[in-house]
Amino acid sequence: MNTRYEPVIVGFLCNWCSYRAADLAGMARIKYAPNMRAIRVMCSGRVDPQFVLKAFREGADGVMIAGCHPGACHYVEGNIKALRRVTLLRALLKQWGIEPERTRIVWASASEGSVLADAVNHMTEQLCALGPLKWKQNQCIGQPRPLPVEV
Amino acid sequence: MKYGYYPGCSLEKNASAYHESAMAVCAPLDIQLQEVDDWNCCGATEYFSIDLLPAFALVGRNLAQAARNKQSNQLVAPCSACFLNLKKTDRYMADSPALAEKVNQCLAAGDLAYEPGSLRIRHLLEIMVDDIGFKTIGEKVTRPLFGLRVAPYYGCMTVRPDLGKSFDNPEYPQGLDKLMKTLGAEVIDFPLKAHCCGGHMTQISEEVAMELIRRLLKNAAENNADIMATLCPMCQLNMDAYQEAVNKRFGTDYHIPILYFTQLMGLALGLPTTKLGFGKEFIKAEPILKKIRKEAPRKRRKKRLSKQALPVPSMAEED
Amino acid sequence: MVREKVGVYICHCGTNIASTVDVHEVAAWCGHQDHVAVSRDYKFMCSSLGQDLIVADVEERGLTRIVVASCSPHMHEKTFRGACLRAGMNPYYLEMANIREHISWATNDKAAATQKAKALVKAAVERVVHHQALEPIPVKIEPATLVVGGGIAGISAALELAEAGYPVYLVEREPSIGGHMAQLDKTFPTLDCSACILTPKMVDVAQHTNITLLTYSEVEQVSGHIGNFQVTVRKKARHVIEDNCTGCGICEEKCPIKVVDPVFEAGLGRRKAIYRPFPQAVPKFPVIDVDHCTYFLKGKCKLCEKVCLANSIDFKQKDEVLDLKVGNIILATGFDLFDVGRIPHYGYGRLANVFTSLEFERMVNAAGPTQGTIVLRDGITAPKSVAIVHCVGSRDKKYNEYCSNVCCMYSMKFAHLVHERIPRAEVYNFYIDIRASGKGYELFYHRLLREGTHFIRGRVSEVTDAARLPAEEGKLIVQVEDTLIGAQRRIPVDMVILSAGLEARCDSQEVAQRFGLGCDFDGFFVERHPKLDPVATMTEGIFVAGACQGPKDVPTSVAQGAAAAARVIGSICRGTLMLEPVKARIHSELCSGCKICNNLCPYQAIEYHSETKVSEVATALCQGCGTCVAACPSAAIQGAHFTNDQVMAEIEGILWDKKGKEEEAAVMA
Amino acid sequence: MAIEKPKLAMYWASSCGGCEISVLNIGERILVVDEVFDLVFFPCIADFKVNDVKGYPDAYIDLCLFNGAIRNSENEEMARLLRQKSKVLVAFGSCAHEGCIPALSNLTSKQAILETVYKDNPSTENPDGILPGLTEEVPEGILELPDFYNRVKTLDQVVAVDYTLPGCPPEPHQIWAVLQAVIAAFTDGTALPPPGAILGAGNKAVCEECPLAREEKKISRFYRPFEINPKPGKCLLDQGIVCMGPATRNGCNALCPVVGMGCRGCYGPMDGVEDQGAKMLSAAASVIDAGDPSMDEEELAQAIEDVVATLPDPAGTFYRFSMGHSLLGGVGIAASVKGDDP
Repeated sequence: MNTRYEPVIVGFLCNWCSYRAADLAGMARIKYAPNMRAIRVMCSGRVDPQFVLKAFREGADGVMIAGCHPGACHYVEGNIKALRRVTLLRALLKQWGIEPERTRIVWASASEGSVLADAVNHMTEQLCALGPLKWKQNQCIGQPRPLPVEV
Repeated sequence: MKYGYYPGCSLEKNASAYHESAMAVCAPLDIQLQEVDDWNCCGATEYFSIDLLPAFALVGRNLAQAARNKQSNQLVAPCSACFLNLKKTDRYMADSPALAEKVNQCLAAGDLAYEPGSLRIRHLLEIMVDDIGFKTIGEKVTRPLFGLRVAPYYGCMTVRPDLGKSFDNPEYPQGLDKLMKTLGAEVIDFPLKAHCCGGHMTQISEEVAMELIRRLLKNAAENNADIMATLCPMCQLNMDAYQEAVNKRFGTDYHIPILYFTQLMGLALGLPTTKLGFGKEFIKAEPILKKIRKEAPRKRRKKRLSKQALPVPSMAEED
Repeated sequence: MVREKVGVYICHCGTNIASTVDVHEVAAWCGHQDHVAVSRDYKFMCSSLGQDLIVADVEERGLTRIVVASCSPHMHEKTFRGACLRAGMNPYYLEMANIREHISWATNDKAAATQKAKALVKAAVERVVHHQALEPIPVKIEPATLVVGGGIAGISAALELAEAGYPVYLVEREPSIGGHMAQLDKTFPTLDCSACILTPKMVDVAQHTNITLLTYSEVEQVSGHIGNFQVTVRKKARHVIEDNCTGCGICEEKCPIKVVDPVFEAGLGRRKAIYRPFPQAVPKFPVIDVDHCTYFLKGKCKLCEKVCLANSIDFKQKDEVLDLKVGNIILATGFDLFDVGRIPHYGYGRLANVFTSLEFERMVNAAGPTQGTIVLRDGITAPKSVAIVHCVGSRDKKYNEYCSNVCCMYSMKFAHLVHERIPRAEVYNFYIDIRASGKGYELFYHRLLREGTHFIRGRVSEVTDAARLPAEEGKLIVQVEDTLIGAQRRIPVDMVILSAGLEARCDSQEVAQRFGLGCDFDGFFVERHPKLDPVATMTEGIFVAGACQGPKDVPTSVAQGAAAAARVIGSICRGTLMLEPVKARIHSELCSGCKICNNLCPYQAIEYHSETKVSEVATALCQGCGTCVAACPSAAIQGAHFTNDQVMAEIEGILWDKKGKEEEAAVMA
Repeated sequence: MAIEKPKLAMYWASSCGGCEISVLNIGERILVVDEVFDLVFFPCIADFKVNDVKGYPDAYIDLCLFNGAIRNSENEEMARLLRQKSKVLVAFGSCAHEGCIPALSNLTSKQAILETVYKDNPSTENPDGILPGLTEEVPEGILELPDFYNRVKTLDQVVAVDYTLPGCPPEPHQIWAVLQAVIAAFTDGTALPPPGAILGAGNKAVCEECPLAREEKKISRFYRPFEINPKPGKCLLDQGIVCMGPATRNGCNALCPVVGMGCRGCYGPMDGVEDQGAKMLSAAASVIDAGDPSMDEEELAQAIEDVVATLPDPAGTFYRFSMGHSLLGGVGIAASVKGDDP
């Protein structure tokens, strides 16, 4: 078993561009870090900030939201809406001590398998450098002692 | 505006006119050039062909010294070769961490270090064109160069190679053309504006060098240029000092003064010629400067095309 | 909640998956997971035997949900939904885990691949138990079709549809249809006269009872969806009453204003202020160019009105806005020529005798400004030597990296025409590679070689008038590295033709947005699949044809136009279409009418009812993107098949191994 | 023979005391309460001791209103004790319901809080850097101090809660409605609401009750309350003031928005919303009117950043009340104590 810290990225990939980009990366046999686990959504604009928080809560080290390039969204501007939400969400996560690098937005069209693969590699490296989520450690220090209930 | 300033060897000697005029022009334009402390040779064009690592280290040392200036992260070089070497070294170090490490190992011997990308390397012309701008310069012109036909000559090393973001079109630059127009001069469309001046070929193969210089002079003369404006000490030296030799060799009779663009700027800004290094050139500029008129020349009306002539494409003016 | 019985099927895909992912291990592990009643691995799940496995398990073991871990759902979701249907199960009770494209093909690390496969399968299992039974939504197809762009691709598409008996609206921005092909003289490699083959088709369009031709018109707005698009078209004022005009041309003849025509004549010729771009224009009605017409500029003249016997000039005419209802849309908006001024060292605009390829097309056209004589800019002198520079703006990282596909061929056509019209002229073609891959194209190249064209292989570095040698005086000198002899060459010529590449229309991004399409990096419209679905787009009911999808020649554009028409005819014939039921729905008992969502919908599908103070999604308009679902602060909007429950469960599943680890770490700390 | 009156208790854990005031705020109806109930524990207004409570038999208290969050071991001990002694335990007010203001400290750690309070603080003199411990020696012997937890928990993360009465504080008319329901149950045997119910509130958003006129939203910048004079009669969110109304359960009659102050969100999220803050964040970000696809990527990102920068404290804005139940602010604890309920 390798002991290297292997971050896990939850990827929310839009059905039309980036999920297909990931498909294409596979079809082209581009080898990239196996650290991203993809969840398909119809549009990056479907990504509810609750999903991102949920992923962090469930132990993700990073969240990647990937959509079509601005101007190329299948749903016109869903990707811009995603960008608006992620921008505000990053400001919030910072207050929890969750570094902005852990929430990435990536534009990859259906023909850009290598762009998506590069983004996954890059983010994996970044997360390796950042190490495990500090917010998580916050949770663990000073767990309450079990209390005896007097009757 | 404050900039680090790397004059380079030429500006201390043969190109002192460039240095003097640059200093003179910068004052009214509120440009403060702060000379890099204890700078050394940039390696010119040769050293890189002989031994790469020492050449990079040589330039790296200048970058390290310049980076110590905490007032500006911009470094201005007036000489094209210096500009290119500084820019190239910075860029190559940024692109290759291995090279950056090696250069920094060398620099460590002198207790220096340079983080690639920490300086923005700029040419003096770029500062005038992009930072100061034609509008500001135009407003400061008190003695327009009306009637003077200028061939704008960039040479090769300022605009090429295009290391990512060149400040002008690398093949057919326009900045100097527009600057000269701002000064009131009549600017010829100089087709050889970015061609080679021969560089150090004068020392290696006179035949090659003379031919290169001749082409430039010939074309400038054919376009009825009164003077040629340069932005590089090497170009100026070759065209100026070898003009007589060219005449002798090819039986021609060119008399085209080669001036630094800063000299012409100074002239138009109304600065005294004594402060602009005039008189140091071999082909004297003085007789030609008498051509400068007080009045703007009347705009020549476009020649009416003959009936059969096809429409000439009108190019959208930039800006 | 009723306990679901999930069947999990891990596909080997031969060795495609099994060589990287330990499929037995995943299947065995999965058998012990919550909800899982059956867990198997099988060589080829997509085979009929694989599918039968699912059907049998559903019937014998009473499975209620299916997870197939194999390739991308884009590949086989339909297949496995079919299997579910055959087993009597709602097809939306299926979820796929993509362990091929996203895992086995993307890594060599077997341990990591197996771990990731478990995560994706676990995610699918957790998700699928939340799935709801859904039914596809039938949509009626409106038989009319909108074709945008009246070039050869659009014309072909429109005629195919009209011939099949369906109504077509053909919208063209310029005053006449014909497109770029109408500007050409000859077409390669057969050298048939472009006008001779094109104009009959244009006339067919004009005369066809099924085609409504809207020239000098632009599409302003598109809403709706396949089967039922609403399109707003602005028909610009021609200032000529079409019902009266006979197309006699007297107005054009008498108009005193002559201006350079930058569009049809490519700047090489002139036209009047009231004009038809060319004599065979379809429709035959002229338009008044209000930017140059004396009446519109100064308020007087009206000469055209005076000479018009048919009383068809109307200076007060206004733009007309038309609302069309169509079931499908074909975009055939064509290309723009690369702006050669972007390469200043090629001298266009500075050196008079440097021409663009389109200028030259007009010059050699018998109906063009020079009646087909090849002359220099002075209009008199015939060039004795001509340089033709290939790949201008193409195959160049600084401009466009792609090959423009047609330039080699038209450049050779030019060379041939110069030979033909000026027999002793020297013609130089400067090329990088000769790309003559079409039918009969290579033969044409050989013909040119025989005709004595000089082919010089090398990219031209500069076109200049700065002569070095006496022989160069007064000439244009083409500087090039001849890569076949390995030397720099300077070729003095009289005329230079820059074979400019093809670019996406300058407004292609805007148009793409209006129609809800994607553009690639170069601005060309993106097709659904580059090989297997080249004329469909990601938006159902919208197709592309011709050069708007990428540079292409006439035969390919014609073929694409017909292909797009065939696709449309197919959908019209079906009459109705089943749409994915991935739609948003607002639960009115939860909606408080906060109006967060209304503006977000790209299709204006969310309507606010002021009486009930709640918003409602018009299911027919909803495309299922889910942005309103993500935004709704009350969780009142539900996105079918992508509900919060489903995605949240998927997140929990996908991180099944992570959470455990964190807790372990916490305990140890 | 006098019928034995039902027993009422009210306790404050980590809270401000506002909830007690709000109970008294029901006016003279408090006399009815006194008439109907026997008060058995109510530190704010009556002198009972914890030992008294410990002495009660299990399920002795008929109705216990518990307000305040669980900040330390004493809070938790009292929660468990009162759970054991009560038939009906009500999480009363936002702190008990969702952690409220105290739970905002879940953004940081115990260590950081203690450092700030006892050391890095201009008004504190603590040269030896003494931090509170669990025991303290005094001349009389050793004192035990409650353990200050790393994180603030809600009541339902510690013990099973029968009902929740949201609000900071709950509105008098709702308190009275709940008391009436309980009184009715005791007096005429009317059935109580199903356990787990949220009492005294609706299940739509505050907007449902808000009279301000709403348009379709487009926000080009956010305003903090002091930065703008809101136009009367118009939806505050439309004007760029963050109003939590759309993401907050109704029942208060839009108390704050009608007087020009954006809803703070004290009634918590509606059913089906897992994380109130994230949902409101999503809604607010969705209607940001900046950036369009024609911009280049940097320009686009910057245009959006600029608008986001006008909202300096997203956590404090969106999670003012609901941090204790939020996905990140409430994590870990719920999982570790589930199943601990008596």
